[in-house]
Parts: sequence; structure tokens; C-alpha cells
Amino acid sequence: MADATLVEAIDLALARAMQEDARVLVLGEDVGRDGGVFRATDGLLARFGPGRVLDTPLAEGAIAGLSVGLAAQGFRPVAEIQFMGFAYATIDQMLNHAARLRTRTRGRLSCPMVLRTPCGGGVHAPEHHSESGEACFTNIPGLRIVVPSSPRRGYGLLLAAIRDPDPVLFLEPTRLYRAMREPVSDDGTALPLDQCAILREGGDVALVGWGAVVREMLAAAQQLAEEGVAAEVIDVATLVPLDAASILASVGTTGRCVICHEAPLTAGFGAEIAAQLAGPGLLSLLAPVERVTGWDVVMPLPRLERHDMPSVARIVAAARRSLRHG
Amino acid sequence: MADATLVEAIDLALARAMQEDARVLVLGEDVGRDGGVFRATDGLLARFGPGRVLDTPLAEGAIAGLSVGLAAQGFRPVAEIQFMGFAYATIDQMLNHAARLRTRTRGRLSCPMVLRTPCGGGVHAPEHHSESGEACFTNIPGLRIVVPSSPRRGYGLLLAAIRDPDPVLFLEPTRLYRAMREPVSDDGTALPLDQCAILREGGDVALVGWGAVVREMLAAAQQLAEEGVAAEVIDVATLVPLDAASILASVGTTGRCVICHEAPLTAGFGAEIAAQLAGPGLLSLLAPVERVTGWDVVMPLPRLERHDMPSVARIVAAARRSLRHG
Amino acid sequence: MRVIGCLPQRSVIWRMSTSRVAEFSIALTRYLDGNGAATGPLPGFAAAPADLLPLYRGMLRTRSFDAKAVALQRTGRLGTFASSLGQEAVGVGAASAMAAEDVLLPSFRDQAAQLWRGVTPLELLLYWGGDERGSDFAGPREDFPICVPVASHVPHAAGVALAMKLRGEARAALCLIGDGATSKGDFYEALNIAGVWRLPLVVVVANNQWAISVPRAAQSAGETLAQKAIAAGVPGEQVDGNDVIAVRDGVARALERARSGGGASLIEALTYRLTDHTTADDARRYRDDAEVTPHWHGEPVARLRQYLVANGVWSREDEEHALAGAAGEIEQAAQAFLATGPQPLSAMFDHLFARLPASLRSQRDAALGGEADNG
Amino acid sequence: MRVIGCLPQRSVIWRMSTSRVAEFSIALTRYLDGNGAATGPLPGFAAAPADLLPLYRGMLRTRSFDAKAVALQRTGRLGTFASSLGQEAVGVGAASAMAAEDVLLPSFRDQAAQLWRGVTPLELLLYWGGDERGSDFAGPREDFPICVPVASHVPHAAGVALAMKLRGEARAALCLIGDGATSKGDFYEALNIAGVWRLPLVVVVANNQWAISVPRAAQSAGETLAQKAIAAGVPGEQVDGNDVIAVRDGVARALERARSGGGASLIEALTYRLTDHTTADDARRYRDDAEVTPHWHGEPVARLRQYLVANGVWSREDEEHALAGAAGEIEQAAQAFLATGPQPLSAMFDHLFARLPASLRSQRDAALGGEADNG
Ligand SMILES: Cc1ncc(C[n+]2csc(CCOP(=O)(O)OP(=O)(O)O)c2C)c(N)n1
Ligand SMILES: Cc1ncc(C[n+]2csc(CCOP(=O)(O)OP(=O)(O)O)c2C)c(N)n1
Ligand SMILES: [Mg+2]
Ligand SMILES: [Mg+2]
Repeated sequence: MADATLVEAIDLALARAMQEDARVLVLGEDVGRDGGVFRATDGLLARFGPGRVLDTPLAEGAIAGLSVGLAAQGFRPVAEIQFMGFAYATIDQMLNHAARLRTRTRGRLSCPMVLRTPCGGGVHAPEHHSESGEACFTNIPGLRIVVPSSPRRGYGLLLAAIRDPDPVLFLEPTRLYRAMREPVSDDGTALPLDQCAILREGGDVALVGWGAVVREMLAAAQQLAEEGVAAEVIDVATLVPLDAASILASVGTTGRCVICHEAPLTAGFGAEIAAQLAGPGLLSLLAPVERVTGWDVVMPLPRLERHDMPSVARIVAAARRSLRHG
Repeated sequence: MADATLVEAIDLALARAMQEDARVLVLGEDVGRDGGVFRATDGLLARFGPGRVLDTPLAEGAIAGLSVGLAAQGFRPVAEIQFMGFAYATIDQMLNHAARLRTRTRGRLSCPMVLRTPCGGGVHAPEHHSESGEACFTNIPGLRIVVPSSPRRGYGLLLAAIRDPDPVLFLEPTRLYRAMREPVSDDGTALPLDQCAILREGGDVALVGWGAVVREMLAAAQQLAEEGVAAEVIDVATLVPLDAASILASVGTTGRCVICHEAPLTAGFGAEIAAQLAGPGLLSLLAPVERVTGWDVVMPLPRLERHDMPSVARIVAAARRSLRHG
Repeated sequence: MRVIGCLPQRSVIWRMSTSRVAEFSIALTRYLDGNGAATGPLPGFAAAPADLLPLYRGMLRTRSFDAKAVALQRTGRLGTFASSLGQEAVGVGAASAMAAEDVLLPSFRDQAAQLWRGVTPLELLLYWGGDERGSDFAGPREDFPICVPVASHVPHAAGVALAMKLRGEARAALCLIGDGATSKGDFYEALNIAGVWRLPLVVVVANNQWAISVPRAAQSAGETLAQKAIAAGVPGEQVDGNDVIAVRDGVARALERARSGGGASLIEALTYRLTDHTTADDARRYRDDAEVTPHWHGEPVARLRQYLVANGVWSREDEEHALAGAAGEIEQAAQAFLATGPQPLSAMFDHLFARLPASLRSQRDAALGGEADNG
Repeated sequence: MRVIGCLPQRSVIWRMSTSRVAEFSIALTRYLDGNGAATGPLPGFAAAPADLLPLYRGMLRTRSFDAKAVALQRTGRLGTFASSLGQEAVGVGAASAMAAEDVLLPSFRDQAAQLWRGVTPLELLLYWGGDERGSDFAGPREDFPICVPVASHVPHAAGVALAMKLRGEARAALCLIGDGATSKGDFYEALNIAGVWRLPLVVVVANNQWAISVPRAAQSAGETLAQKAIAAGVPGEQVDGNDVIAVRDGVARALERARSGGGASLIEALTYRLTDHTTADDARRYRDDAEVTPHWHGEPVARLRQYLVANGVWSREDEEHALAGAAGEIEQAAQAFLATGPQPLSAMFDHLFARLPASLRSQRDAALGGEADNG
């Protein structure tokens, strides 16, 4: 069991999936010789050859569309979109085709594809390279959406996504790619695709989020612990379908919830979680649900970006506000 | 003041806007000679000529992109996308460019464009013609989103959208195009772009929604009235920016809220309204927030579509559930 | 004929620093003229006139289907429908050139090809009647369902072709689109990729001169649509799309090339939409009879019939018999369609994922529970 | 030279039913060879060698800017940056052919053109340093900001051109893209529309042979990228993109045609990216020195210098003086950049809408209030 970064864990999972299933293909811009601009596909071309690892021309819509055709024919394409800012060109294909092929044909054809893309800010990247655009995809029935928060979870979730018989949008927080190492055992074990992960237990307030911001949530929990507050940290991980039950159970205990995400507030996916709490979860709420998110602004260029991103301080402040109630 | 259907009111507003401002252009597929497949641009070509009304080649992404260029140059393009099912190809342009041009250039350039498209089900239309895809756009900062619920509101809101100096996505419920007539006075009066409309007052439960489903909400309110329940009916109308204050004020009185929309439940825009209630609105809630929406399924073809759409019965049932609490 | 891209010959000095680096041309093929007379020797599959009878019957069957579907729509028993009247030779010619194991990716006006491929009239009526079961074809299991969003299936076709190529199969994907579709980025992106990877893909454009109300000339400034192939570095050609022999010949050559490693092609079939865009359209708003009427001359069914009759392999009785046979089959399908009960409401959920996620089970139950309510 | 789209000449019978309906060719223009020697008479603007000095200085200035920007990035004071080393002639040639009132729509590697147009080195450094104020150009107010999403600004350029045409202005839009960008649907859709509407648009492709790690041959099967114009029915041609005279000449002719109602064009400028894709890239992963080194021969700055020196209008002292001058200007800009304080946090909100909606005011206040917190 070697230590790995998230991007190495992604690479490991891809290699494992390709090794165990000849139907798995990797395609995208620069995924071959270059090994992906982040090196998530490093070494795959050398190991599996150009019939399994395909450098595509520069056309995101077609990358998604090609994958639909491949998947319908029995392959398991794993397509890379270089940055989330360029993934919007795939929505038409993902919504109108990938997510519907099984339904449209009453199961005759299906679409077991994975669309991977880095997402999120915090690495001082150029314009359009720091997007958190998951909410453009979360209202698409038939599409799974998964976001890992660590190398180990990246490995297990990506394997699960590739093995899943239906289309999955897999978002990889750029900020986590090289931010940490942890032991990842390359044993082919997948994580469940519709289950939140409770990363830290605590009965006073639930911090709920996904992706890179989980790090700030953990740091906030640590800080709150020092103040004597026990925060539960929930990594939503599989946004769609949402494991609302786990979140409701946690908030059932704490009565307080802080939802965190990098995407803008209004109609961000945090709204769905808050809506679950306002609906089935209402009776357990002791305080207004807090959302600590990107503001409703265009993701700023690097010099201002940290002001748009949920900070430990904002999460702690929200938790404190929550605790002041009831 | 003549009676008009929604589609006629749209046409009136377009003509009025073109008449009063030479910068206003209409473009899209079949908007010229054909007058639009729904006749929303009927007569405009004859009246304003081919320099103001442009039939485009079949390319939705480019229609949006052309509009960005026109708008940056000082025109006020009003682009038609034939059906919402084909509007997803515009998201890349709307998100990465239209909604950002002002921010990106710190106000040097701006993008006063309107993207109109019919939306919603219930008219037994072919596949991909019954979409309610607003949630793919609601998390885009810088983009306004407006949905009228009647001819009169269509007229006033479209005029406001065209006059607004920033980009607006304007969704026209297909089901309402010819469903009713009401007096529309073509006097150039616009409606405010960030204000809900209270269509019926009532202190027991708030029914909140937009677009075509407002009709079912009104019918449900009528039915509830017969049972002695006073329902307030709120037409959200301007989804983004959201007039949360009006909704919170109403629920502050009723303590109960049923949110209605045709789009699928998970991460539909109703979630944002519920989230507002779970946050700032929590203390006034007497019952779990109900959402009556399309299921999380692919919009069915006509033979099943009514089973996916919020019915009066489902809205009434949700209101009753809500009233049973507390 | 216009030469594009070479410099204006202002004076001799320009040419000294300028050289031609590439030349291209586009050809048009036709075997039967508008009166059904052969313009020259016919390709092998058409050598014996009687060998063309299945193609003729296929076109008649399509026309019969279209007529019935329009009638059903007019009487409120079918949804919006797009007739292929006048374009039957494109679908029949293309599909008849395919092998069973090739894969068809049709647009919304391609019932001619689908019927030839073994999609049943009942399945088509179910689909256009608003029932998803119509896309669960019992026959050509790998063929794609009808694509309504224009051109968005061309990338799928490239993906299917890539699958075939990766598996080393001698198969090809055939994608049908309209003239309007050639303005869309998806078409171009997919054809460009198919060019680079030499995919076994044939894209056939049914250029019926209209995209709803937008005429061909307003769709592209190119002299032909076939020349869009040049952008992708693949062969492109025109065929007379009302001459089923020319369509089949062109598509057969392209499929042959595709299956044998020669890569992708684009074929523009020149035809004409003789009727409204769909039953929801009124074509008189944007074109008048004077424009339409001449196009009845040379329409594909009459054209081939003239050839068959002149060559003694078809008679008035054959015609009557064939028409009655087709009408009977279609009528039977219509009855079966009208007799088909609705899907259970749960069908909305049953095919969303291979296995329904837990979170959706409660929705399905609510939907089923509310069925009475909902009605 | 390959002929596409005409039928295989299997036997004489094929030709009888087939006719050519369109022919096209693509030309390449070059005035200076790789050693800076004229291949023939030069166009008017280049008739006197001294008239070329501004172009030369423009290229030097760009190279100086690129070097400084890379150095700033390497020392952590600038974000990811895309150098144009080796491609300076494309931007300088194209921009110098523009009139002030034309509009430039640049990609992310187009500082050469932007600098020529009057965007300041400081503005460029601010942008690449992560400060939106860098796109609020004081000079060319109508020019578009840098477009990072590849090819998505070609439709904007068509829109700008349409605006000019609708107003009856004799102006044109010039859009710069890379070879990779020609695979994208946006490029194609926009060029197709520009063709139909004869828009005053010139699209210049800086074909630097690479799109990150993907070589030109893997991007399209076409012999040239210029032939993509044929798909849109507009003129397309190649120019030697390392010959600033050829670039300016080709673009000037195309702009002239655009402004005088002749419609859109596509120009492919053949050049080479001599450095990494960006500072975040390591080109040795996908191409080796043996591939790169030969391309230093004929690179645009040395090429024009050789011509100028040979014609007696440029000396070693001129060179040293010019280099020092450019370095001084750029250094000053760098200092000003480094001395520029951050925008106020409220700037995130201030330009979102013409007037901030009420619902956003509370967010802005919260953001401002949390500033200390947030830090
Ligand atoms: C992407 C997209 N945009 C718009 C439409 C609406 N629409 C349906 S058919 C059509 C015209 C298609 O023209 P063409 O490709 O020539 O095919 P034809 O109808 O002539 O068979 C349009 C605009 C659509 N289905 N898909
Ligand atoms: C739509 C889109 N996809 C992917 C990227 C990431 N990316 C940035 S530059 C580039 C290659 C561009 O190649 P080319 O068009 O040849 O321009 P060059 O970099 O050579 O100047 C890629 C893939 C992007 N910016 N936009
Ligand atoms: Mg057509
Ligand atoms: Mg390049």
C-alpha cells in the first residue's frame, strides 16, 4: 500500500479498471503521450496502447458524443474534459443523450460512460480553469454525479463509476490533486456510489459538503473541537443520486447543519440538501440551515479568488451562528 | 386593450421593443418568413425587414454566440431557441461569455441580450420538446432568468428583459402559448425584473411556483378555498435574481409552503426556494416544506407525460399534508 | 463552378510568391433521369431491372406508411409527425446498401431507412404516438433510436464506428441527417474526428432543400453540401437523391470503403421535401405551389416506376397489388398501435438506471400511489 | 495534392453518369524565404525595406514581453502564461493589417496582436497576473478580452461583424485562433454563418503545429486547415506565418474584401510553437529537440532581420538599441504591475450587473464584513 496523491490515485484506478476490463477505454485531449495535463492518465498509453488510450481532437461536445456511441456499442469509455470550464459544451450530449439512452430505448441500449473533469478553484489557475459547475448537471435524471474528497476516496469512487452500468459525471477537485498523500491500496475495491461518508463524528453540528472544501470542513471541525463543539463532517461524495438519508440522520442528531460548496450560492447543489432539511428533515432542525459557498459572482481571477471561496473562518462562523440558536 | 394569448403577447412585446429601440434585433431559426414555429415573431419580418429579423442557420451555440458579439457592439439581440431541449447547446456561451462579459472587462463591454425559448410539457409534443431545463442555468451568476405565467405577465416581463442592460434567459411555457386569452394593453409598460407576483392572497399556506404550473396552483387554491383553506399563490416569475424576500414574507404569515415546478425534483430550482426557507425562513415554518415537481425521471413521451407533471390533485394533497402539521 | 481560395489575379507578381498546395472537386452521380430513363450503364446491383423491385416496394411501403401516419395525426391519434414524401429514395437507397450488421443512426424523418432495416411500422407508430416502447426495436437491436435534436447523433455515429474499428470488425455506421444539420457543430466535429481516425462512418445528408422555413441557400454559402467533407479531409460527393440507384450506389461504395479501412465519407443526396416540414407545419407560409410543383417531376417513386414499366418488369396490376399489400400491412400496424394499452406508470422509473437507486424508490412509490389522485 | 470526392475510376462506365459540379484549390503565399531572402517582388506596404521596421520592432517587443512574462511566472509573480515565441509574425502581421476601428477577438496566445493594437504590457500582465482590470483596455475599447475557451469567440466575432454590416460600416472583425481550435464546432458554425451572410470577418488560424501535445496531423485529416473555408463557401488560403510580410499581405487582402462587402475569409498562417504550450506545460513529454530545433531556422524575427540587414536598413547597433528599448518598456510595465495593489473585494460584485440586484447586496455586505475573517 503506497502513498498516493489524488491524481496518482485516479491514474491507479484508471489502470486497474483498464486491466480488469478490456472494454474500458480512456479518451480526451492530451490523455495519451502527455498523460493528461494533470498527469491523471500518465503511463496508460505506454501500458495499454493507442487502441485503449485515445488523444482526441479539440472538441468537447464530440468527446461526450463519441463516448455515447462507444458505450452503446459495449465499451466503457472514460472521457476526460480538461477543465470544468470546458465541460459545459458536453451538457447537450449528457442530458439529451447519455442520461437518456437507456430510458429512451427501454433498456435496449445503455450508456456506461464516465466523464471526468477537474473542478474547483484555489490553485491560481487561468480564467475559466477554476469552475465548480456541478449544478449545471445535477438536475439531469439518469446521470450520476460523484466528487471525491481524498486520494483514497478518489480511487474507490472512480472504480465504482467505471464499473457502473450508467453514465457518471466524475469531478476531481484540482486543488486536491497534489495537496496531500495518503495510503491507497490498489486492490480494486470500489466505494459505494450512493452513500455519503461520515469523515468525523460529532453530535453538535453537521458540516456537509463535497470535494476540496471537505478539507476546510475538517479544519473547521478541528477548530470547533478546540472550542468544545463536536462537529460531524459529512462528505456527500455522491451528489446524485443523493444519500439524503445519511444527512437527515446526522442532522436528526445535531439539529444544526452547515452546508459548504465552492459553487455560487443560488441554486448550487447545497440548495437541494437544504431543501431536504426543510422538507423531511424539518422537525429535527434546531437552527436555520447555513450555507457557506461561493458568492453569486463570476469566479474571480486568482488575485480575488480566495475571497470567493469558503474559508475555514466562514465555516466556523456559520457553525457558531447555528449554535447560537435554540 | 385587446385580448391576447401568451404567444401573441410575446409578439406584441417584441414589436413594441423593436419599434421603440432600433438596437433591438430578433434572430433565430425560422423567426423570419415563418414567424417562428409558434408564431411568436409573426409579422416582424414584414414590419421591420431583414435587417432587424434574421433567420439563422441551424446552430444554437452560434445563435447565442452571435448575440454576444452583437450585444457587445451595442445591439440588443433577442434570440429565439426553438425549444428548450435545444437550448443546452447554448450553456457554454451563456455561462462562459454572456453572463461574464461585463465582469470580465470590468464594465468596458456588456451583453444586453435576451435568449427566449419555449419550455415545459403538457402539449403532447415530440421527444425533447417538453423540457423544463431552467436548473441548468440558475447557478450562473450574471444571468437573469425570467418565466411568465400569463399573457399580460409575458408582455411586461419580456419588455423588461429586452430593456435590461444584462443578459436574460426568458422561458415561455409552451403549454400557456394558446391556453388562455386576457386583456393585454400594448402600452410599453414593463414589469419589474426582480419581483415575485402574488396572484392570490391567503394566510393558510403559500403555493410557490412559476410558469405553466401556476395554473394548477391557482386551481388548487380554488379547490382548497372550497375546503376553507386560504392559499396564497406566488408566481416567482423572476427566478434569478430571486425575490426571496417576498416568499419569506408570505411564508412568514402562512408558516406553510408548497413549491411547484415541472422540472425534476432533485436540484430543481424549487430547492433554492426551500433552502431559503430552511435558512432565513426557518423560524416561521410550521410544517415541512413540500415540493410538488416532476419526478427525477426523463420527461416521458406524451402517453405518460401527465404522470410526470404536477397536477392539481398533487398540489392539493401536498397542501393538506402541510396543513396537518403543527 | 467557382474557384475558392486562390488569390485574385491582380497582376503577375502575385503568382510568383504563391503556389497551389491542394485541389479538390465534387462530383454528382445520377443513373436515372427525371423520366426514369437510364443516363448510361447501371451499376451491378441494378443490372437486371427485376433486381430493383425490392427497392421500389420499399419506397411504396414508406409512402404508404407516411400517408397513414399523417392521417392518424390529422385525426388526433398520433403526435406530430414528419413525413418523408418525396425523399423515399434516400432512406431506401442508403439502407439497402447496408449490411444487417452495420448500424443505422437515423434522424426524425428516416422511416424509409428504418422500415428497410426491420423496424416495424407498429414500433414507429408507437414512438410517434408517444410511447417509448417504439424505440425498443425487436429487429435491428443495435440501431439507434430516432434522433430529434438535429445532428447530435453524428458524434454517436462516430463513436459506433470507432467501436467497430477498435474491435477490428468489417462493419460500418451510417448516419442520416438533413441539410439543416450540416450547419451544426456536432456534425462537423464528428466528421473531422472520423477523418483523422479513418473511422468506418458514412454520413448521408438528405438535402431536401429546406430546414423548416430556411432554404438551402440560407443555410450555407457553399456550392454543395458535399464539399463540407473537404474540411474534414474525407471524400465527399453528391448523388441524385431521387434516384434510388444513385443513392444506393454512392452509399454502397462509401460503405465498402469504410468497411475495408478506407475511412469516412460524406454523401449529399439531392432531393426535395414535397410536403410540410411536419404535421405541425404549414409550408405555405414560406414557399408557394409554384416552387413545389415542378419537384413532383422526377420524384423517386414515379421515376423508378417509369424505368420498371419501360423495362417490362412492372405493370398496373403489379402496382395495384403492391399498393394494396402495403396499405394492408400498414393498416394492420395502425390497428395494433391503436389497440396497444399504455405502459404502466412505473415505466418512467424502470429504465432510468440499470438498478433503481434507493432514493428513487420512494418517488416511484409516491408516483404509483398518487396515480388515482393524478388522473 | 489529393483530389477528394471524385469517384474511383474503376471503369469507364462510372464516368458516364458522373459529372464534376465544383472545384476548389488552396494556395500558399510567402514573400521571404527561411533565410530572409525575397522570393519575388514584395507587396506595396513592403516596397521600401524601411517601411518594415515597425513590424520588426513589434515582433521584438512581443518577444521581449513574452520573455519577461515567463520570467515573472517562473519566479512566482505571474500566473500560468502562454508564450508566443516563434509566432510573433502572425499577430504582428495580422494586427498591422487592421484599421484602428476594426475589432480584434484574440485567443490566449495573441499578445503580439494585442500589443500592436494598443493593449498595454501592464494590462496584459495584470490579466495574466489574475486581475480583471487587465481586460479593461484603455486603448482599443471595442476589442474583446482574451478568450480562453478555445474557439468560443469565433461566434462573437461573427456577431461583431454582423453588427458592423447591419450598421453599414466599412469595418471588419478579426478573430485569432489556433490549429486545435479548428476542430471545434463553434469555429465551424460561426464561419458557416459568416459565409451565408457575407459578414466582414477574417479568421486567422495560427497553425503552430501543436495543440498542447496533439500534433496538427492528429487534429484533422485535411491537407490544409485553410480548406475548412470550403465547407463554409468562403475563400481560404495559407500564408507563411513566419513571414510577417505574407501574413500582413494575406490579412490585408482579406480585410479589404471584408470591408468592401466581399464577405468572410479564413487564413491559415503556418508557424511553429518554439516553446512549451504554457508555463504549466513540459513539451519534452511529447516532442523532442530533434523535432523542435530545425524550426529555429526561419523563425520570424531572425528572418525579417536578415532581410532588413541585407537591405541596409538595420544594424547591430539598431538591434541593441531596439532590444534595450523594448526591455526597458517591458521592465517598467513589470514594475508597475508588481506595484499594483489588489482590487477591493467588492469588485467581485460591482460589475456583475449594470445595477446590483437587491438580493446580492446582502451577499456583498457579508463578503465585505467577512473580509477579516476570510483572510
Ligand atoms: C438542435 C435542434 N435545433 C432545432 C430543432 C428544431 N427543428 C426540427 S427539424 C428542424 C429543421 C431540420 O432541417 P434539416 O436538417 O434540413 O432536416 P429536414 O427537416 O429537412 O429533414 C429544426 C430546426 C431541432 N430538432 N434540433
Ligand atoms: C474549449 C477548450 N478546451 C480545452 C482547452 C484547454 N486548452 C488550452 S489551449 C489548448 C490547445 C489549443 O491548441 P491551439 O488551438 O492549436 O492553440 P495553441 O495553444 O497552439 O496556440 C487546450 C486543449 C481550452 N482552453 N478550451
Ligand atoms: Mg432539410
Ligand atoms: Mg496550436
